[in-house]
Amino acid sequence: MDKDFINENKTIEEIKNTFHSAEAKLQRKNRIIVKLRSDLIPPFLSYAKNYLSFDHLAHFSCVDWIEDNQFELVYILYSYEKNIIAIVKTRIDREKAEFVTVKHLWRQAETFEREFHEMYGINFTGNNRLTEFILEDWDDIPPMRRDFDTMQYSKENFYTRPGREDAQDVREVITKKSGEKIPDFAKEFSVRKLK
Amino acid sequence: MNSIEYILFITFIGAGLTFIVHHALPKLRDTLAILVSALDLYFVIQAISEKSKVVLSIADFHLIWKTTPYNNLFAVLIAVLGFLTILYAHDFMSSKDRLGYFYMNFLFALGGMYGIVYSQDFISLFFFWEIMTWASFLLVIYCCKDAQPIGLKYFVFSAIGAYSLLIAIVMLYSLSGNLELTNLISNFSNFSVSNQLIVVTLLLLGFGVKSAIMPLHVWAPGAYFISPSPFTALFSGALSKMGIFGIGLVLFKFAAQSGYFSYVQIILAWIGGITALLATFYAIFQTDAKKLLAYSSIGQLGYIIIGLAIGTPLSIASALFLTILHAAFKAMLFMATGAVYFRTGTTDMNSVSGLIRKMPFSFITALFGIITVSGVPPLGGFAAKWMLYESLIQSRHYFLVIVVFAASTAAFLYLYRFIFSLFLGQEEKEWEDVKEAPLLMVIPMLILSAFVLVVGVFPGLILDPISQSMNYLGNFNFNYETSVLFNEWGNQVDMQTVVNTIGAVFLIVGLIITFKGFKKTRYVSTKDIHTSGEIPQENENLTYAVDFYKPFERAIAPILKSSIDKIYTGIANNLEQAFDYLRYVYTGNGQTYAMYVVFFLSLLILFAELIFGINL
Amino acid sequence: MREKETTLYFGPQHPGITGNMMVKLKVAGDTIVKAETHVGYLHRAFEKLMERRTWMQSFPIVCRICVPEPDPNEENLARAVEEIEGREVPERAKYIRVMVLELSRLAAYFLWMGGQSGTAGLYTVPQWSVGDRDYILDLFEELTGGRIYHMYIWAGGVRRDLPEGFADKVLKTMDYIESRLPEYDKLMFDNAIFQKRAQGIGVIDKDKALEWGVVGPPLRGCGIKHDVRKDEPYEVYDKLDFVVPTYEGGDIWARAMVRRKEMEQSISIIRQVIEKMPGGEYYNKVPTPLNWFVPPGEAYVKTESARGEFGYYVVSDGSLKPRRVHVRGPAYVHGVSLLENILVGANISDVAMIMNSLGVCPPEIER
Amino acid sequence: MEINWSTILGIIFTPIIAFIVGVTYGGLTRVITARVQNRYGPPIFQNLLDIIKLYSKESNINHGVMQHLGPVFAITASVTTLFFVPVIKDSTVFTNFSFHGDLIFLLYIMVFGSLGMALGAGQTGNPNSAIGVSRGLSQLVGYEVPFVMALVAIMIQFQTTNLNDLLAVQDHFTKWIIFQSPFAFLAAILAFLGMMGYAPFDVVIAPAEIASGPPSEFGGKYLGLMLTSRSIFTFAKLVLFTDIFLGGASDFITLLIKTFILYMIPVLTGIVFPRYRTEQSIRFFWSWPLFFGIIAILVVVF
Amino acid sequence: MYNDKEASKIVDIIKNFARKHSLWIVAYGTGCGAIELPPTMTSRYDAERFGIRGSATPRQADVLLITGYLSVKTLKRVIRTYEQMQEPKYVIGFGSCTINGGMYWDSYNTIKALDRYLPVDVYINGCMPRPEAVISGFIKLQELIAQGKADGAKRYQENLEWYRENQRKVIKNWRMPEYNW
Repeated sequence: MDKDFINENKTIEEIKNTFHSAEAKLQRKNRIIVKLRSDLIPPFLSYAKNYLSFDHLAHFSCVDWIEDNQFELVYILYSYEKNIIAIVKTRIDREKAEFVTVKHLWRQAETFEREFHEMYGINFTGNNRLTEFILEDWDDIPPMRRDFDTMQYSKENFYTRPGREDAQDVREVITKKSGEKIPDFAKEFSVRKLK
Repeated sequence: MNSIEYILFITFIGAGLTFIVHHALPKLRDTLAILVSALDLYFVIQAISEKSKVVLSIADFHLIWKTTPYNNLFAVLIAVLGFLTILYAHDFMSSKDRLGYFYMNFLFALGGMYGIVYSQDFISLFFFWEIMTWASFLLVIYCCKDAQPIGLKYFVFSAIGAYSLLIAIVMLYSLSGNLELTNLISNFSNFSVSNQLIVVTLLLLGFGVKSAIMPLHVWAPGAYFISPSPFTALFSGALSKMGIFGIGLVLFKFAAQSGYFSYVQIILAWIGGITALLATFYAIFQTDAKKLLAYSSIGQLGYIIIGLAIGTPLSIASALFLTILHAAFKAMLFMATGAVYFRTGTTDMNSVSGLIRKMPFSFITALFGIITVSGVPPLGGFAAKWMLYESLIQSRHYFLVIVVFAASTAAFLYLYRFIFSLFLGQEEKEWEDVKEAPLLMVIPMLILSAFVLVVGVFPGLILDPISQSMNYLGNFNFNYETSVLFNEWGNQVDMQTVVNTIGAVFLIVGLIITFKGFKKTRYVSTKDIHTSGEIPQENENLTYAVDFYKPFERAIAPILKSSIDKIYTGIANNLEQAFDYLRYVYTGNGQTYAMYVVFFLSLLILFAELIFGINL
Repeated sequence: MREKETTLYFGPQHPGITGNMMVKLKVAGDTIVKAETHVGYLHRAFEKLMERRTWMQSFPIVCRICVPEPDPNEENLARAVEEIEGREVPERAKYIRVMVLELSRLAAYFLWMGGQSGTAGLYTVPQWSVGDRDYILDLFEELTGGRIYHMYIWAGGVRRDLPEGFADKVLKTMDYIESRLPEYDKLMFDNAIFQKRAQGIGVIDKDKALEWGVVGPPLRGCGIKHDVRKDEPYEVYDKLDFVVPTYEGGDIWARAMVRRKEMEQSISIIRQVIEKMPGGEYYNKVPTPLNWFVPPGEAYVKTESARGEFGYYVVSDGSLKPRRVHVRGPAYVHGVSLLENILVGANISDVAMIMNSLGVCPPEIER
Repeated sequence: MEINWSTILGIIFTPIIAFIVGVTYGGLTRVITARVQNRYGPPIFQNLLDIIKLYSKESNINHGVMQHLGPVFAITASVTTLFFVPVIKDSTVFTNFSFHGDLIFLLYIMVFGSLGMALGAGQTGNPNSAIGVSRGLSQLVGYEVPFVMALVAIMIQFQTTNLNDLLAVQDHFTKWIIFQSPFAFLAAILAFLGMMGYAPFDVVIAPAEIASGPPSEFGGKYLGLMLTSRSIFTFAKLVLFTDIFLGGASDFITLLIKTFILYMIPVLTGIVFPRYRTEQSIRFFWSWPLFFGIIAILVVVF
Repeated sequence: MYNDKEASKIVDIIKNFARKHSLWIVAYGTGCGAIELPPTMTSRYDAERFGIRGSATPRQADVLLITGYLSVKTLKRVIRTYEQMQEPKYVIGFGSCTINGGMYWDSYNTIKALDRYLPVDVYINGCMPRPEAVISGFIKLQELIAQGKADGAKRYQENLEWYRENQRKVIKNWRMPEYNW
C-alpha cells in the first residue's frame, strides 16, 4: 500500500517538516490535502511552487461555511513532475472577508480572485483588477453567498409567466414521504421557509 | 508704360506700401494687397494681347522682359492663384500679427515670380529668382521659432540651387559673352559637349531644387508644413512651378540641341518617376494633413517632370496641363486644410475628425481636390493622367508607366486618408462647435472647384494656351478637341460623353434613392453605430485614425525598409548633421552672411578658373 | 479626454466571436495594443442553482455548462459523487462512458474544425464538418435521446444500456469519419494559405504555457506532453492503447495539428472500447434521487475534454444537495487572462482565429 | 456622340441585362458553392429576392450625405463602366459608348465606385468600416499593378488602347489574346481574382474579423443599391475581360458561356481557400502576378 | 388604366414574397441554443434553401434570433441590437428559456419571459430545439410574413412605453442611447 503512495507520502513529509502547523494527509492516490492557517498560505504556496514543483494552479475554489461564519479557500495545485494534486485549504473570516492575492505566483489566479470578489465579496489585497467581472450593475449582496436567496430575488425582479405555481420544494416532498428530519441550517435556505 | 512694367511696378511698390500701410492704416492693408493682386491679374491678361516687351540696359547688359505664350501661361497661373490666395488670406490671417511683414513678403514673392516668368535674360531671371527665394524664406520662418531650422534647411537648399544657377550663368556668359536668352539658345549648339552637359546639369539642379525633385526635396515637407496656409497654397501651387518653368525652358531650348538629350530625358524621367513613387509612399504614412499634402506636392511635381522629360507632344501637354491643374487642386487642398486649421487649430489627422457636417464647403472643395489628384473622371485630373499614360505607353516607356501607375494608385491611399480623417468618420465632441470657414475663404475654394470641374469636361479650354506655348518651346503638335482627347494611335476619350453618362446615372439613381422611402429615412448621429451591441463609454475613441495604413506599411516594408529607406535615412541623417555644422557658420549676423557670400563667390570664381579654365 | 487608440468591440454581437462574450480591443492601426475580456453574458448561476437542487437534479444542469461538449461535465460530477460516496461503477458502464466521452470529443473537434477554418475565411470546411458532426449527434440521439444535451452519465453508471446494433453503427460511423479525414487534410490542414495564416500566430511558448496555466491542446501544442487520460487515468483509459500527440511551436498551427492527430486517436479508442466492452450491468443501483444523501466529503476530479483539463471541486455536507460544485473549465484560463495577454501585439485579422484555437468557450467561464 | 435609336436602346437595355445576368450569376454562385459544400442551396433567383427585400425595407438610416451618396457613386461607376465596354461585338446597340473611351479610362472609372463607397463607408464613423476601407485600398494598390502591366503589354503589342480595336484583332479564336499573350492573361486573371473580392482576397468584408467591413452600417435601400451595383459591376468586369482576352462575343449565348467560365475562376478558387491577411494578399500580387506581368511586357518588347 | 389599390396590392405581394424568402439572421448567439444554428445553417439541414442566411451586423439583418435564456447583461445588448435593425424586423424566441425561463426559472440573472421586453413573432420551444424545429419555426414566420401578421416591429413602436418600462425594471443602470424613431 505504502509503495503505491511513495511520492505522495514523501511530499507530505516534506510539507510537515517545513510547516509544522500544517495538517497534511493523503486523500487517495495522487491527492493530498493540506490544511493551513490563513496567514501561512502565501509562504506555503510559494514554497509549494518553488520547492515542491507544484507548477500548475489547477483550481482555486471558495466554499461558504455560513454555519461557522467562515469562507474556505481551496487552492488545488498540480505538479506535472510528481503527478500529484495538492488540495490546500484555509479558512478566513466571513464578515471581514479579506485575503492576499497569489496572482504573482500563478497568473490565472487573477481571474479566480476577480470572480470571488464579485460572487462572495472577498477582497484580495494586491489584486488591482477587482472590477466588475461577470455581473453588471449588481446591487444586492454577492450572489454566491449562501444567505442570498436566488428564488426570492428572481421573483422580486423578474416577471414570471403563470404556470409554475405548483413548483414544489423537493425537500418538502421528501419529508412528506419518508418523514426524514431536516437539519436546521437547511431550513433557513429552503424555498419556502419550513416551520 | 506697358503691362509688364505695370505688373512689376505695381507689385513691388504695392509690397512696400502694404508694409507702410500696415503701420499707418492697418484696415487698408488687406484691401491694398487684394487690389494689387487684382491689378496684376488684369495686367497679366492685358499683356497677353499686348505682346509687350521691356528692355533695360545697364552697362553692357540688356535686361529684357517679354511676353511669350510660354511665359503667359505661367503668368496667368501666378496671377490667378496670387489673387485667390490673397483673398483667402484676408480672413485666414486676421488673427495673426506682423501682417505687414506677411503681405509684403507675399507680394514680393509674387513680384519675383512675375519677374522670373517674363524675363528673357539670365541676369534678371537670377535677380528675381533671389527675390522670390528670399521672400518665400521669410514667409517660411514667419510663424514661430520652430520654423527656424526648417527655414534654414530651405535656405541652404535654395542657396545650393542658386549657386548652381549662378555657376551656370557665369559659364554661359564666359562661353558666349551674352546672357540674353535668344542669343544663348542660338549659340548653345556651338558649345563643347562637356560644357553643354555641365550647363544643363547645373541649370536643372538649380531649377530642380525649387520643384523639389528627389533627392533635392528635403526642404519641401517642412517648409510647406510650417508656412501659413495661404502662402502654402501659393508656394506649392505657383512658386514650385518656377522650377518647372525653368526645367521646361532648359530642356527644350537648350538640352534639346545637345546630342545627349535622350540620356538626359531618360535620367530625368526616372528621377521624376522615383520622386512620384517615393513621395507617394511617404505621404501615405504622414499623420499631419499639411505634411501629407506636401509630400503629395512632391509626387505630383514628379509626374510633371516625367511629362516634360519624355518630350513627346502629348507628354509635354500633359505636364503643362498638370502644372496648371496642380496649382488649382493643391491650392484647393491647402485651402481646405487651412480652413480646418482656422477653425480647429490643428491639422493633425489623428485628432481632427468628422467635420463634414460642420464645414460642408470645405468638404466639397477637398472632395473635388482629391478626385482631381487621383485622376478619376470626370474632373480635370483624369485628362492630365490620361495624356501622361498614353504618351508614356506610346513612347515605349513600359516600366516607367508601371511605376507611375503604381504611384498614382497608391495616391488613393493618402487621399482617402486625408479626406477621411479631416471630414469623415466620427463626429467627436471636441469639434462640436466648429463652423464653416468665413465667406472670403470659401469663395476662392469654390472658384477653384468650379475650375477643375470645367477643365474636366472641356480640357480643350486649357489645351489651347498649352499648345501655343508648346509651339514656342519647339515644334510640338498634338491633336485635341474641346472635350475630346486623342492619343498618337488615334484612340480617343470623349470627356463630354463621359461626363454626361456619369452625371445622368448619378442624378437618376441619386434622385431615386433619395425619394424612395424619404419619410422613413432618417439621419442618425455617428455615435449610433454598430458596436457589437455594446454602448461605448465617453472617453473611448471610435475614430480609426492612428496608423491607418498599417497593413500596407507592412506589405511594402521589405521594399522600403531594406533598400532605399535605409540609405535614404542615412543620407538624411548625415545631411542633418551637416546642417548642424552649418549652424555654426550661420551665426545670424547679416554682415557675416554677406562676408560668407562674398567669400563663397570668390571661391567659386577661383574654382571656375582653375577647373574649367573659364576666364571671367 | 479621448483615448488615442481606437476601441474595437469584438463581440458580443460579432460574427467572429465564439459564443457570447466580448473582447474590447484597443488598436493602433490594425495592431492590438490592449485587449480586455468581458464575460458574464451567459451567466446563469449554475453553481447557485445546484445548491438548490438535489444531486440527481444537478446532472441536467452541469451538462449545460459546456454546450459543444457536455459529457465531460456529467462525467466529472458523476465521478465526484462516486468518489465521495465510494460507489463502485460496473465495468461495462466504464467502457460506455469512455465511448461517450470520446464520441463527444470527436464531435467537439469537428465543430472546432469548422470554427477554426470559418474564422480563417474558408467556409467550405464548416459546412462539411458540421454536417459530419451530425452523424455523431445521431449516435447520441439514439443512445441518449438528446442531440446536444445527453444527461447520460450519472453516478453509479450510465442511464441506459446500448441499444441493439448500436456498436455496429458506431463502428460504421467511425469508418465513415476516418474516410473523411483525408479530405479535410486536403482542404484545410494541407492548404498553403491556411498554413500561412496559422503559422507563427498566437504563439505560446513553453514557459508562458506553464506560467499561465495552459491546459489541453494548447499545452500539447507547445510540446509539453500532458494529458489527464495518461497522467491520472480515469475509467478504463489505462487499459486502452493510445498516444498523446504533441507539436512544437505553440502557434495556431501546432494546436490545430494536435487536435487533428487526436481525432485519429479518438477513433482508435472508440474502436478499442467497442472491441473490449464486457457484458454485465450498466449501472449500480443508487438510492431514490429524492432520498439520496451523499456523505460529507470533498473531491477534486478532472477529465480531459476536447479543450483541456476540466476540473470539478465538489463538496458535500451530507445533505440532499451539493454544498458546492465549483467548475473550472479550460476556457477559464484561456479565455480571460491568457487571451488578454497573447492578443497584445496581434493583428485584428487573427483575433478570431486565436480565440478559436485556444478553445475559448464563454459558458464555462461564467457558468 | 450622336443620339439615335440604337444608342437609346443600348442605354436602356444594357444595364437591365447586366443586372439580370449579374444577379443570376450571383445566385448561381451560391448554388454552386452549396453543391460543393454538400448542400442543396438557395434558388437561383435568391439574390434578386434579397435585393427586392432590401429595397422594400421600410426604415432606413444614414449617417450623413456621403453615406447616402456612396452607393450612388458605386452604381454610377458600374453603369458607366458598362457603357464604355462593347458588350456584343459589332452590334450597333450594345457597343454603347465604347468608341468614346479606352482602357485607361476604364481603369480609372472602375476605381470611381470604390472611392465613392469608401467615402460613404467613411462617413458612417464605424471603425470597422474604416479598417475595411484601409484594407481595400491597400489591396487595390496590390492588384492594380499586375493588371496594368498586363494591359500595357497588350496595348503595346496591338498598338491601340481601344477595346473595339482589340476586338477587331481577335477575329478568329486562334488570335484571341489569351493565346497571343498568355502571360498578360495570367497576370490579369490573378489580378482579376483580387478585383472580384472572393477568397482568398476577401479581406475587405472579412466578417469574422471586422464584421463585414465597409458595408457594416449600410442597410435597407443602401445595401440594396450596393448589391445592385455589385451585380452590374460583376457583369461589366466579366465582359471587359471577355473582350480583352477571349475575343468578345458576337451573340448573347457566346457571351454568357465565356463570362460564366471566367466567373467560375474566382468563385471556385474562393470555395477552397481561406482568406489572406492584407499584407500577405498585397505581397501575393507583387510576386507571381507581377512576375507574369514583367514577362508579358518583356515578351512584347523583344 | 389600372387601379392604384390593386397595384399597391401587387407590390405588397411582391414585397412580402421577397421578405418571406430572404431572412437574414443577425449573427448573435445569445445563449446555448446557438449550438444548433451551425447544423441548421450547414449541409445537413441547409436553411439557405429557404433564403435564410447570416448577416454580420444588425443594420443588414431582418431576424433577431434569441437563442435561449437571456441574462440581464445580454438583454441590454440585445435591445441595442434590436433597435439598430431596420424595419420590418422579426424576433424569434428560441428554446424554453425564452418562454418561461426554462430550467433557469429560479436564477437571479436570467429573464423569464422574453415577450415582456421585445416583441416576439415566433417562439420555438424545446431545450434545445432541434434543427427541424428551428426550420419549422422559420416557416411559421414566413407564413406570418406572407399574411402580413409578423408585425413585431410595429407593436414595439406602438407600445414602446410599456416595453421600456419593463426593460428599465430589469436593467438597473439604464445608460442606453435613446431610440429616435
